[in-house]
Amino acid sequence: MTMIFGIPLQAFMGQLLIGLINGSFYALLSLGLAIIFGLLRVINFAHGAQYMLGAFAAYLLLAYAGIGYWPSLILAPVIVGFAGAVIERLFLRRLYDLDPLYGLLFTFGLALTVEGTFRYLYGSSGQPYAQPAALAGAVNLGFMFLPIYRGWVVVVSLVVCLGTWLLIEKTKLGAYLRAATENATLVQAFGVNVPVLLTLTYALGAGLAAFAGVLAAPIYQVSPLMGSSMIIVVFAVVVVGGMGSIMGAIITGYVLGIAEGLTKVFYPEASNIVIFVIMAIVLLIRPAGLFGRDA
Amino acid sequence: DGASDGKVKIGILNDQSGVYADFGGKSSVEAAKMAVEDFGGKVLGVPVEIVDADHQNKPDIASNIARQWYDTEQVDAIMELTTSSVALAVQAIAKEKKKINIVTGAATTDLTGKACSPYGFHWAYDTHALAVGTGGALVKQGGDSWFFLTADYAFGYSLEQQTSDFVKSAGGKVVGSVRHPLSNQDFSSFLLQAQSSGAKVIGLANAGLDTSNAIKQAAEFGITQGGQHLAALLFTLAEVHGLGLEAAQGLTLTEGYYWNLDDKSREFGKKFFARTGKMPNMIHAGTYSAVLQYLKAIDKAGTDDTEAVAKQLHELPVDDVFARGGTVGPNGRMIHDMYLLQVKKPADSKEPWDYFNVLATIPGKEAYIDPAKSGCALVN
Amino acid sequence: MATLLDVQGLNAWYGESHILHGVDMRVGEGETVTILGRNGVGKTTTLRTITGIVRSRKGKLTFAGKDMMQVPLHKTAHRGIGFVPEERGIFSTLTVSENLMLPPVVASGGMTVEEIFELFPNLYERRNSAGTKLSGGEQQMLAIARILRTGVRMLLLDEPTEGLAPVIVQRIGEVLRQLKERGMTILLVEQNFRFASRIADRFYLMDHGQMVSEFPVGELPQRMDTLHKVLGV
Amino acid sequence: MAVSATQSNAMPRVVLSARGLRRDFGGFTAVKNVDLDVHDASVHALIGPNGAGKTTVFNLLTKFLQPTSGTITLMGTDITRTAPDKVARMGLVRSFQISAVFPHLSVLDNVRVALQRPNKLSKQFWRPLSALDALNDRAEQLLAKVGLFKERNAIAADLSYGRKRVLEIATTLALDPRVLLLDEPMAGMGHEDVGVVSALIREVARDRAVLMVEHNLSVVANICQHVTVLQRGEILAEGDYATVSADERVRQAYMGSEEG
Amino acid sequence: MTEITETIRPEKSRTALSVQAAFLIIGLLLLLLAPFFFYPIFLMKLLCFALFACAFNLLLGYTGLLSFGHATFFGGAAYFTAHAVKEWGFSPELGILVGVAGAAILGLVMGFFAIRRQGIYFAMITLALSQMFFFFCLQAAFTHGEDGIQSVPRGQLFGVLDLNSSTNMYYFVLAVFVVGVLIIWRFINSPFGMILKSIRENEQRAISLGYSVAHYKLGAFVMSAALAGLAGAVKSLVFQFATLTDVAWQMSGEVILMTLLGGIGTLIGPLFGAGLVVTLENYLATSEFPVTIITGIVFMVCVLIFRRGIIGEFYASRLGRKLGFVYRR
Ligand SMILES: Nc1ncnc2c1ncn2[C@@H]1O[C@H](COP(=O)(O)OP(=O)(O)OP(=O)(O)O)[C@@H](O)[C@H]1O
Ligand SMILES: Nc1ncnc2c1ncn2[C@@H]1O[C@H](COP(=O)(O)OP(=O)(O)OP(=O)(O)O)[C@@H](O)[C@H]1O
Ligand SMILES: [Mg+2]
Ligand SMILES: [Mg+2]
Repeated sequence: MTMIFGIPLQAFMGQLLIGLINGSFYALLSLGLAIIFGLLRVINFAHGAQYMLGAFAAYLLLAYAGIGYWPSLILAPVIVGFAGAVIERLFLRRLYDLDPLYGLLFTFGLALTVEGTFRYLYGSSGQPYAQPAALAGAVNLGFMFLPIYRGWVVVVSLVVCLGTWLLIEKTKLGAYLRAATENATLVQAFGVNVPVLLTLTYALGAGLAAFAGVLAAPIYQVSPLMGSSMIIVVFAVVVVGGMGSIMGAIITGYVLGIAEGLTKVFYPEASNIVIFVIMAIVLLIRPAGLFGRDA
Repeated sequence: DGASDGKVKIGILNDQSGVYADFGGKSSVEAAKMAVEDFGGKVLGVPVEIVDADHQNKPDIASNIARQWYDTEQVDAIMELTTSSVALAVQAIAKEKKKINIVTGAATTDLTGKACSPYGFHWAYDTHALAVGTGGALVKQGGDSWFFLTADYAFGYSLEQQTSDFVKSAGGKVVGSVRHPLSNQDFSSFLLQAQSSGAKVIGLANAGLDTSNAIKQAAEFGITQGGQHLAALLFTLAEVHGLGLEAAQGLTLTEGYYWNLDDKSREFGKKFFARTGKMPNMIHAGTYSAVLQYLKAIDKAGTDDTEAVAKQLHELPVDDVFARGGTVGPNGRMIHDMYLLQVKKPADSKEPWDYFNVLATIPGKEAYIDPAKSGCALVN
Repeated sequence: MATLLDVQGLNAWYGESHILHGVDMRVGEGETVTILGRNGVGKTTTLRTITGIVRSRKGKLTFAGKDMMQVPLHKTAHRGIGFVPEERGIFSTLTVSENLMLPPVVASGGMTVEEIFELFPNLYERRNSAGTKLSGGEQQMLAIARILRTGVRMLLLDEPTEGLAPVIVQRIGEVLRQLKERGMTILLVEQNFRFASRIADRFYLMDHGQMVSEFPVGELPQRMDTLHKVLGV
Repeated sequence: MAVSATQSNAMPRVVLSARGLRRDFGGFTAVKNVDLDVHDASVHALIGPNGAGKTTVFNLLTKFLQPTSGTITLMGTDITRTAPDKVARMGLVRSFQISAVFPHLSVLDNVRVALQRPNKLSKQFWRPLSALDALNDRAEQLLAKVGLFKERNAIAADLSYGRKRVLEIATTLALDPRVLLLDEPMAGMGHEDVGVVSALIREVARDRAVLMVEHNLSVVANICQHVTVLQRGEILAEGDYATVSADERVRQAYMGSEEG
Repeated sequence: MTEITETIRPEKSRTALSVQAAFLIIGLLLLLLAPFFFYPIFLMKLLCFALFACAFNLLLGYTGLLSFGHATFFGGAAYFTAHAVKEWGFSPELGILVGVAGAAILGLVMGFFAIRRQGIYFAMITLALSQMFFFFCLQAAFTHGEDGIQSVPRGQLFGVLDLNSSTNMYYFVLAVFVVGVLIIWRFINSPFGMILKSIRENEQRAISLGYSVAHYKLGAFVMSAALAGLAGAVKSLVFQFATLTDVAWQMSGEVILMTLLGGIGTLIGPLFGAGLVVTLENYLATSEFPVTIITGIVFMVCVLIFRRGIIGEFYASRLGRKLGFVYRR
């Protein structure tokens, strides 16, 4: 049998694939985070909470309205995105003129409140959510037994990431947004309704997080804590990718997912800090992150 | 000479809003209140009062509250004490202040070992009992080769260590193990390693959401269908409920209590359910038992003086819905039977919360460390 | 000449500091008017208040006969006012072409991109580099060029020649004259007196947040003494 | 306009020099083959069309940018690889094209921050702030010189743009640098300040070297003994103002039809 | 960011100064008498957190660097001191020294990586590095994982003062707190502090004036880390244990809340912020309200409408200004 670094090639391929699947979640989450940061200069600490809300929305839609996975995939992000829009309109908007750390602190408080509320209502041990019947089962790839649902996650997240990137980087909308980041007043003086754009942006970011949440619901426990355990890692991904760089966030998400997956095989004890170690190294060599523009 | 201040006050100190809130939480407070009511609401002619606090998993808050309770609020005993750092800190304070504490929520055997106290008791379970139950008893059922998925911190190590000792002494073997980070979301990497190890049993030496996620993903990767067995080393009814039978079926675990064991326990379970909306796990029932026993001890001693009550607690047999024929060792360990349980298939579950088949009963003497060997300085 | 911009008793504040104390001025359709004044008298503030960027303001402000006081900032451009700020406001995350294409076209009659590049060949050369990687002067050109595309009726220019090489200043002067011929209305704030005197029809002299005098270009020679005193020209 | 050269010695010594300076940004070369000698006790102007590379040369000389190739020597020491703060401590201090003050400090404190540096005071975290009062006289003197004395207790952010530039020059002078690099010091200044600052520059240049970028040609003509014209990153012409302004290429690339 | 300067200026009136002196004396008196009215452990905890918040504020309020990893120094020092005292039998003062030195070294390492970036980048880097330290503490043997280092002896201070008496312990903690605040006060109102301020205002300009910005920032970072460590070290003696909660990132969040509540950039604001948070936590522990929800709401309200914090709002109020306090944006 062919061996790679002392493990069979087949197992290696399996682990690579699994890393890619996790990377899909990192990519989706860090994409949303990068959009919100890049365009609103807000470090969205509530991103984990919004991810969790997406999963919970799916669960609640099923439990109370009998709405299944497929409609939820659209509905939950819309609901969470709408909630995000409301938050932006009512609160975040007042913080744009201030030092960005106030945005960070506000969303931190928001995350505490939302997670606290769900913990209070639904306990901490989580809720069950089954896989959609159409994606149940698994295929034998020869080197591993791949649950079909996981394959779906990889495909759909790639599509969504690329679509979002195109939307932001390749359209006029993207130019407005990036310009508004730097000098919103001026862009407004040019005749662009910046406040509405910013609201939509935050809603988009929150919606992406919720989308990742719905994707995660059949894999992970739908628990109030699912976001907070993820958020810090995702922050690190965004820092490595270069804050505000959207493509950077996507690519880094996948790459670090794989890096983490491989660490789980070769040196599992380090798998929770490997991303931070990579971050430290990257920052030493390229302070702006892999894809970041110089500050 | 009766109760010193015209009142007997019991404090339930635990996590009510954090990760362990389902484990004990507010429901433990309810269990304590049920015990007081079942005892008649009074002891030695004075009323019994339950107070409670949420320590938020922070030992300094717990320590602050414990001191304040003992010093200024005439609390006579503090119970539950989820999380080992909290339990150890409060037990140290109780020892210094010569007050009673009874731990039902924490797992560490240190409470009745190195850190034991003449006034401290450990009631519902500990890591040793879990290891004996799941590790030892399961081998006898044929699960003789093991692979561990271990949370990478002291609690995980000690569960793995103790369990593999029992696996080996029961004639089984450990074919491997992998350490995963705490609060890990994705277990597929580790599960693949476990899968390819070919072990008959995959032991989950972790807790809470980590265990839930591992079980859920094991189902996804077809691990149980492939003939391997999952054994959770610290898992209770509350978490099985959160996971659902679909994902949890076939899982084995050890608890000191199951509501659907017999009529007596069913009756308690239903009463508890009526008040909390869920069936009790071993922490809830254990807290009920601890409060009840504490009141019995005061009654027997005729006083709420710490020394006298502690003496009674050590001597009185424990016989209630939680423990049948339990005894308390000189190190404060309450020794009672444990049950090896297996989660039913969805089709076999006859009613809500009907989750377990009892695979075996582990006698208390086997389940718990012999006080003489516990390392507690009070035992000689 | 029909009045395009009419300002009466305009007051403005930054936080608690009162900067404009009742500015009165009007600009006719197709006219080029220059505001002169020492540093810090409120020239920039006047432009920012007219645009609506400074929102704590009082007074009367009409453009093309319509009240502008209640118009939200993002609608001013659509009414036909284009603003070139003193600090230029080039976006670093956008390329030169993206910067150029950024402001939405609000009316027909603006210059085409080809015309603009012809006017400013430097920009054409650097069209794909990041906006703020341009030199100071190139940024100034870009800032003016950007507005010319949108088809606004009136340009507010804040010190457009600051930091520019004399050739460029001349070129900008020519451009402004060309625009004027096309009927563009221009309100200019300028320290470069020589430059201003070549293109303006009329002057306002500003001091302490008010217009202290007003005169047409023809009166310039007899005013030189006063200007000398006030501006040190 | 005549150049009022006040050279006492025939040949003042070179304090700052660059040889073969080059800087690429990606594929674009902003500066190439620049040889530059800045002499003591003189004002040297660097002029050229926008985008010619003047600010880039400043950034290279002060080490805010690393040259792609070439060497820089400051008073006999090679500083091609030295950190910018070190270069400043060696006596080469610059101002910025976009005004750079400490906005929330008072005008006086802005100057004191600079005065504090050569005094070793800046590292002393155990001394009270009043230790800095010793610097007040000097600071006020400097402010008086640039005409900012009245505003000494104002917060820098509240100054108008032009006054900020004046403050920046005062702060730069406070370091008593050997070589002073001024990037468009007069840009955005009112006419009254232009006069004051020109006089000031002329005065400080009596015993130090000044290199300045300036588009105001009358200023260049008045106070600069030496002029270097850059175009597209390369030196187009050199000499005194009369020579340079007579050069047809310079007129075409930079000055246009009019003069001064 | 809002900044409040407390520099005493010569033009400040005599009366203003004496009012402030009076405030100071009354405050000190209250602290001296407090143990007769409040539960001493509670007060000690409050003072430890207050010092922690003051140390944190040294960095945020005066250099504009928001660290999201200060738990590392607080909790790290707690572990070091607890270990030195319990396992090596060190005296309390030596134990504290070990803790402070350890925190300073951690500060040096974390600072080395973090000060290269500013603003939110800085915050994220400190957060990530402190997560690494958290995982280290979780796995390292000497911390005893989730059990923590328990039953740490308080011992005899300088061999004479028995710290097991809670009165003695309280006055010791109070002394440490006062000394700590004095150090911070001196530090920010020093020539060095002036440079820190100017770096925050305009880093490029500070470099061009010849300041090696990295050294100054690192200096402030290490100072802040060491003082946070001092707070953590003393706390481990007060409670006689050191546990994981003190190095978890939630602790870093909590200290931010305290500072924000009290007033960023005010010298004594964090004392009030800490007081409020600690009281709130204790109160909520026995109330029906879920703690995290309330904490979260407090955070949001604070950021939205109470940005200057208790002391900042007071300074900026009419009364505060009349009394001669300066609040500046
Ligand atoms: N954002 C602001 N906040 C507070 N005061 C300001 C602000 N901007 C400008 N000022 C003050 O308002 C006054 C007018 O400023 P303005 O910028 O309008 O002057 P100006 O005439 O354009 O001067 P300059 O020729 O220097 O550009 C000045 O005293 C200035 O200090
Ligand atoms: N960081 C950079 N990256 C890429 N190109 C740059 C960078 N900095 C400057 N340039 C380019 O180098 C050229 C020279 O710029 P520089 O700022 O030195 O011009 P300048 O002579 O100072 O002009 P001005 O008089 O307008 O200030 C310009 O074309 C500019 O676009
Ligand atoms: Mg202006
Ligand atoms: Mg320049």
